[in-house]
Amino acid sequence: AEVETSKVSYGGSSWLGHYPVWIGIKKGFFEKRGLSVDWKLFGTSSARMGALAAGDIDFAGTGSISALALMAAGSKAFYVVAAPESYATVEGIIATPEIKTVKDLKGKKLGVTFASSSHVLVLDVLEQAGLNPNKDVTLINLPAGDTPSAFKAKQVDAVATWTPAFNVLRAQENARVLLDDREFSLYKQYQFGPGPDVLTVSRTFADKNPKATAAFLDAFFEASEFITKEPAEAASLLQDLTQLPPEEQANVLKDIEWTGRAEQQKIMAREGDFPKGLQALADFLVRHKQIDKAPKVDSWIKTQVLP
Amino acid sequence: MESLTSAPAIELSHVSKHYGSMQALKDVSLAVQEGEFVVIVGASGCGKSTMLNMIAGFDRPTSGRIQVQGRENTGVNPECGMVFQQYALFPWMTVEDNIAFGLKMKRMSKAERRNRAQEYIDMVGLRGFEKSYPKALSGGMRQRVAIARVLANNPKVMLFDEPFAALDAMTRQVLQEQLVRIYEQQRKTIVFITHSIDEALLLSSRIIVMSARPGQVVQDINNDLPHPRNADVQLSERYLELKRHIWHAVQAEVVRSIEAAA
Amino acid sequence: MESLTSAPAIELSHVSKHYGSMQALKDVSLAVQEGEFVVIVGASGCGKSTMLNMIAGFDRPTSGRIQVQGRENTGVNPECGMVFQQYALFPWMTVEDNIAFGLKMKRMSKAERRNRAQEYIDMVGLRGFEKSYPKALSGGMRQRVAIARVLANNPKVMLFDEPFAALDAMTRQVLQEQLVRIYEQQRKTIVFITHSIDEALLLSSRIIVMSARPGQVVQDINNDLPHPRNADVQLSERYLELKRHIWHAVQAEVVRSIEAAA
Amino acid sequence: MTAKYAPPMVSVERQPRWRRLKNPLISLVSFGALLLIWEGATGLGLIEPLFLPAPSQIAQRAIQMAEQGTLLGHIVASTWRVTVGFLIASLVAIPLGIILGFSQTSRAIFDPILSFLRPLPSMSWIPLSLLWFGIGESQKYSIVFMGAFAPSLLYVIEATKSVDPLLVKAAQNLGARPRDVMIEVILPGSLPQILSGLKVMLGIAWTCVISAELVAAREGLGFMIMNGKEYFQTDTVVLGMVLISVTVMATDLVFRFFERRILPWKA
Amino acid sequence: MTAKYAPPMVSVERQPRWRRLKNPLISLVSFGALLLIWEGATGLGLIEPLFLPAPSQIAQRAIQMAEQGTLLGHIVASTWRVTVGFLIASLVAIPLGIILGFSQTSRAIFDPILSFLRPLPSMSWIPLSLLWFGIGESQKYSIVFMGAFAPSLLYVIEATKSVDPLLVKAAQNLGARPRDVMIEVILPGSLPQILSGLKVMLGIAWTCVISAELVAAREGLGFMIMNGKEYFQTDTVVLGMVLISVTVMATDLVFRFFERRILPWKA
Ligand SMILES: Nc1ncnc2c1ncn2[C@@H]1O[C@H](COP(=O)(O)OP(=O)(O)OP(=O)(O)O)[C@@H](O)[C@H]1O
Ligand SMILES: Nc1ncnc2c1ncn2[C@@H]1O[C@H](COP(=O)(O)OP(=O)(O)OP(=O)(O)O)[C@@H](O)[C@H]1O
Ligand SMILES: [Mg+2]
Ligand SMILES: [Mg+2]
Repeated sequence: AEVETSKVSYGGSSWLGHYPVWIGIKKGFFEKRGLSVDWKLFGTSSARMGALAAGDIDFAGTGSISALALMAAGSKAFYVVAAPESYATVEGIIATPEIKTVKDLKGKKLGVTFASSSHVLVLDVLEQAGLNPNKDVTLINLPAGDTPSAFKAKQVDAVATWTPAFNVLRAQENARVLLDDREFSLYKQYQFGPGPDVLTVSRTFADKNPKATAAFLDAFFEASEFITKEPAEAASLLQDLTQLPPEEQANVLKDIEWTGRAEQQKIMAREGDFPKGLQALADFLVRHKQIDKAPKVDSWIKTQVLP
Repeated sequence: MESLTSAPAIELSHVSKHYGSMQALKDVSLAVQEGEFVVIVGASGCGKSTMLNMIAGFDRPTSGRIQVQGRENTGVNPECGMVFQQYALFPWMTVEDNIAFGLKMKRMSKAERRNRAQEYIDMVGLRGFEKSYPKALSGGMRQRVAIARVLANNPKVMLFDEPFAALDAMTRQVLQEQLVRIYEQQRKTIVFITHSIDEALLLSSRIIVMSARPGQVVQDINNDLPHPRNADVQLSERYLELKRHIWHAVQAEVVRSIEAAA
Repeated sequence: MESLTSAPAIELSHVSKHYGSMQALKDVSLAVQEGEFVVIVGASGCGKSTMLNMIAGFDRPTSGRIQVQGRENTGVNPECGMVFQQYALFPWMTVEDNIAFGLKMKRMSKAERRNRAQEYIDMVGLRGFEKSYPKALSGGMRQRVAIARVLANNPKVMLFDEPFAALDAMTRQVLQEQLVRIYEQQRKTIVFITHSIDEALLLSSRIIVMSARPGQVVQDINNDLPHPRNADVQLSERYLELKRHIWHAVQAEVVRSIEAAA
Repeated sequence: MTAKYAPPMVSVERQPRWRRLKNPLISLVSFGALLLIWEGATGLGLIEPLFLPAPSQIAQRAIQMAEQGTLLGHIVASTWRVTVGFLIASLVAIPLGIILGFSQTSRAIFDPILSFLRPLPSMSWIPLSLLWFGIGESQKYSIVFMGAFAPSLLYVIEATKSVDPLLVKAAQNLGARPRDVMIEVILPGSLPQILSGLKVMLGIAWTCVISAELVAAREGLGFMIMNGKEYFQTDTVVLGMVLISVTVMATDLVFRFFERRILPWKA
Repeated sequence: MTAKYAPPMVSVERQPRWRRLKNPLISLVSFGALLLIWEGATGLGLIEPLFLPAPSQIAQRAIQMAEQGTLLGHIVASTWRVTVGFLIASLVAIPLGIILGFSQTSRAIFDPILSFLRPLPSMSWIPLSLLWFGIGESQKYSIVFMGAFAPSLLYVIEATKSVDPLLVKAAQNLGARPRDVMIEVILPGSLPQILSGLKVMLGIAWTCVISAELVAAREGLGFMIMNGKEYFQTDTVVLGMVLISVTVMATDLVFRFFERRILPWKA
């Protein structure tokens, strides 16, 4: 079917959640469906979501925490349309060897990007261990990119971060992985990480251009399937985006599970795991005073556009 | 108010001025009629400049009332052109632009302004310095620019604060003559401060002697010397008598002020 | 150099000064002996201040050489105390602090400074204004502070640029007498600019008349009037003769400059 | 006699005592009007709260944070960082600026390094400061210092140039040595301008502290704003801005108090 | 006669023509020395290149980026943003500041809003500017504008206070109306100080552009620095800093050229 508009813009970064769109552009999957995608780079999820709310971009991949925060702020400007992938072993806490359990973090300094999934992970595991994040541990706000240098310079005793910083640090001497996303309380319950990625679309765009929206998603899944099938070619195409050496890029790809088009309908459905997990995450954020009130997540989820 | 043509051009009624606890002027009452040339003399620091400033509307009396042409000042009164003791030239304007400033304010055309300014530049002997900035002028040259600026602006009332102090005797004489000519031709009202009693006698129709601080009017002398006040007049008995009289009046006040200080 | 006690206190040899294309001084040669009181007169803008500035070392001649006490100036020379035409008081200092500034530079103790300053405050009749800032002084009062500041500093050579221009006749006379007393008691070397020929005759031991721009020395007159120069002297034939002579010399130059401009 | 041309009187803008209250009153009214319009526009839904929350919402947020006890901590943390960095910067910049303003030779020596440092925004120092000072408080001080120092210095140098050269001559003529000229003439003569410059610099110091708090901070008003932004809590963002304003205004009052005591001859 | 007390002569620091080259020469030497020490210290391994790369390494990076053609793009992008934002800010701040400096009433009206806006660092505007202007170029201009406007305004107001009140009186006395006083006296009288203030403001504008380029920019020197930081390319970071410096210096030269033409009476 003819799409309504041929130009769409997408907010992304070098994080793995954005790989499919990048690959889709490189491989011409979007073009094939009459779409030309303008890739806009944003360092953080909140910047991307801010741009989406302000109407500057049409699609954005984002960590779910930013999406929840924007919902909590009362913005109806977007739909959540897909949950592209899951990963559990490329994000976690890395600490010096003396720190063997979460309890050992007491009295230590831990660097983490505030308002990120790692931040949520830290709050959760500290709670599980009975530690108070405001008193027992000194949390320091560090951009993910700064975590390796801060850790290496011994400015912090532990960091919570994600790939590629996580992979870089894991390979270091004097560093050990204390835990990863599998320790997150909701993961045990819903197989749900502390901040899974979601694909969002501007409400006005989707309402005006249902065909283009569907075409975008179609191409998106074709790309994620391609990554699963041709990891080697995908890794080399991703080189420009991530600047990781090929073998490390391949390693990262191994740790990701792409959610296919079929599964998508299932998990995103009204009573599916994903909305439930997302709602639980929202409640968790309220409990930890990160957002004021939990939004009703359902009213932002739109599955009708899924191919 | 405009109909009150018989009102004095300048009228001070019971004017006092305090700066903090210091009293500069005390209960000064004075009426200057239109067409008078009043010269004020008095000891240094007795309040002459203060009085002129208040007439021009730069400052308000602490008590009492000042009227110019029947109206009380509500602010700076542009009908009283003032030659400041410190020149007050605009450093960013050339001599020509300084002199033409008042004309520009009257929205006179550029060409006309230029002509008028040139006339006054020639009058004060500054031809060749039209494009100079004040910084490049000598003290006396700056004073001449300040004088030309007010003359060119041609206000009804002119206030001069020691305008010729920095000039050599000859230049001074030339400018005195110009001023008298303007005064006689255009019947201006002029209030003029000087320390030279000769200058006072040569120029004035009336001489006010002020007391030492706080300033008060101690003498109000009608200068009835005949015009033109040439060498003959300056050697006349009446001239010398007036000079002696004023000299003694000022001297008494200065002595009083020095004694008060000691 | 120190041994050359016979060298003049101030010596200008073939000094010229240009400002851009304008020539302010032309080939001025002049030697002032120690203990002389030289008064310079000349038309407004003829280069008197320029000359004084160069003697004090504020500026360099374009060509020629200036020596003070046998040494060529390499910068501002603190042995030549200067009373500026524009006063140059420090606005952030009280009258007292302004006057004591030079003493402070000599690292004199605070108490001593205060005493010395008070002496000169009294001399110029400013008792009661010790704690005033320059802004709160009248023009004449500022000039007196500037004079007291240099007198208190007691330099060997004193340069005065129209120091009494803003003073009333009486205050002027008092200060003239003080200056003569200081000069006679301490045998200072003084260079003094004035526009008053009477002042020149009363104070000087020698009078220099300068030509109109570019400034040159046109008359160098030894003032042999007897001391003290009281009323008798001022009525003497010699006095009137000198006065007439100088008057004509200056007048001729002013006329020349006015004609040059026209 | 007819009045031909009567130019308007120009008010000198000096107020008698009873009128002194007029201007504060005007300010109060204009402030009230501003708040009312703002509250009205947001209350009527003309502006979405995500884009600009109502003043009342901001006040609520303030109360909430004050009750949690975090508000004061943010204010104190930033103010302290600004104070330390700014004080050090001024204490170095003022004497150095006066020397450089007075001596051409010293200016020539320092010119290359200063011209290089001066234009560098505090933000651009973040990477290097992290490498050099780590993530502690000293890194924050260093950012404030680096951001405020070079402009302050430039400022002081410019201020020294505004001193009337005639006064320098007068001082030298009275026997002042270069050091005396600097202390007795250049410093007091340029002080009014230096002080008004320092007020601007204080603003720059706040810019720096906000940048510094971007990384490795867990409190401070900059952290509060940026964290509020992450969670789309526009009310927290605006509250942080209001608090910066209020804090700087308070500092300004202190400043003005000193200004009046330092410059009696200006009053 | 014996010389008792011979106070030192104080140099007036005026140079004859042949000495005019002395100061630039000193600067050149001190610059060279600086570079040599830096290169030496890093070359000998006294400083790790991660903390501070050698000048030669930075130069190499510059050549590499120039060959890739990205260097000029970064410079042009940032310079353009600074120029637009700064120009708008000055064009509004100068006339407004002169009006506010002259009229107490207008100052009273604007005081509440200005006191609030003035202390706000450009950084703190980022969240709101993103919401209001999105991620386009106008957001960057707005950050520069918001960051430079309020301090410029304050600055201009302060500058107007430095105009000798006697000159205002003289102008009024010659028939100048309030508007004339502002245009003919306050503006030219405060212009030297306004210009030296604008130089400082230009620095602030650069701070702002670096902040603005932190988010949603794909080129510009701020982006280059922050991107270099992400990849631990300290040489790129320092190169970015050098380029900011050089660009600002170049702008300064343009500034000085105009300054001399605008203020002939100062020369
Ligand atoms: N702004 C001011 N603040 C405080 N005192 C002032 C101020 N202006 C003038 N005075 C005082 O008022 C008195 C009179 O000053 P004014 O300038 O009127 O004297 P003057 O008669 O013009 O003297 P001169 O002949 O020396 O110019 C002086 O004692 C002076 O100290
Ligand atoms: N800084 C300067 N730049 C350019 N020209 C100057 C400068 N200073 C003085 N002049 C010029 O030099 C000439 C002499 O000036 P000077 O001040 O020495 O005169 P003067 O004899 O002291 O006059 P007055 O009696 O009026 O004070 C004047 O024509 C003046 O225009
Ligand atoms: Mg006076
Ligand atoms: Mg002179």
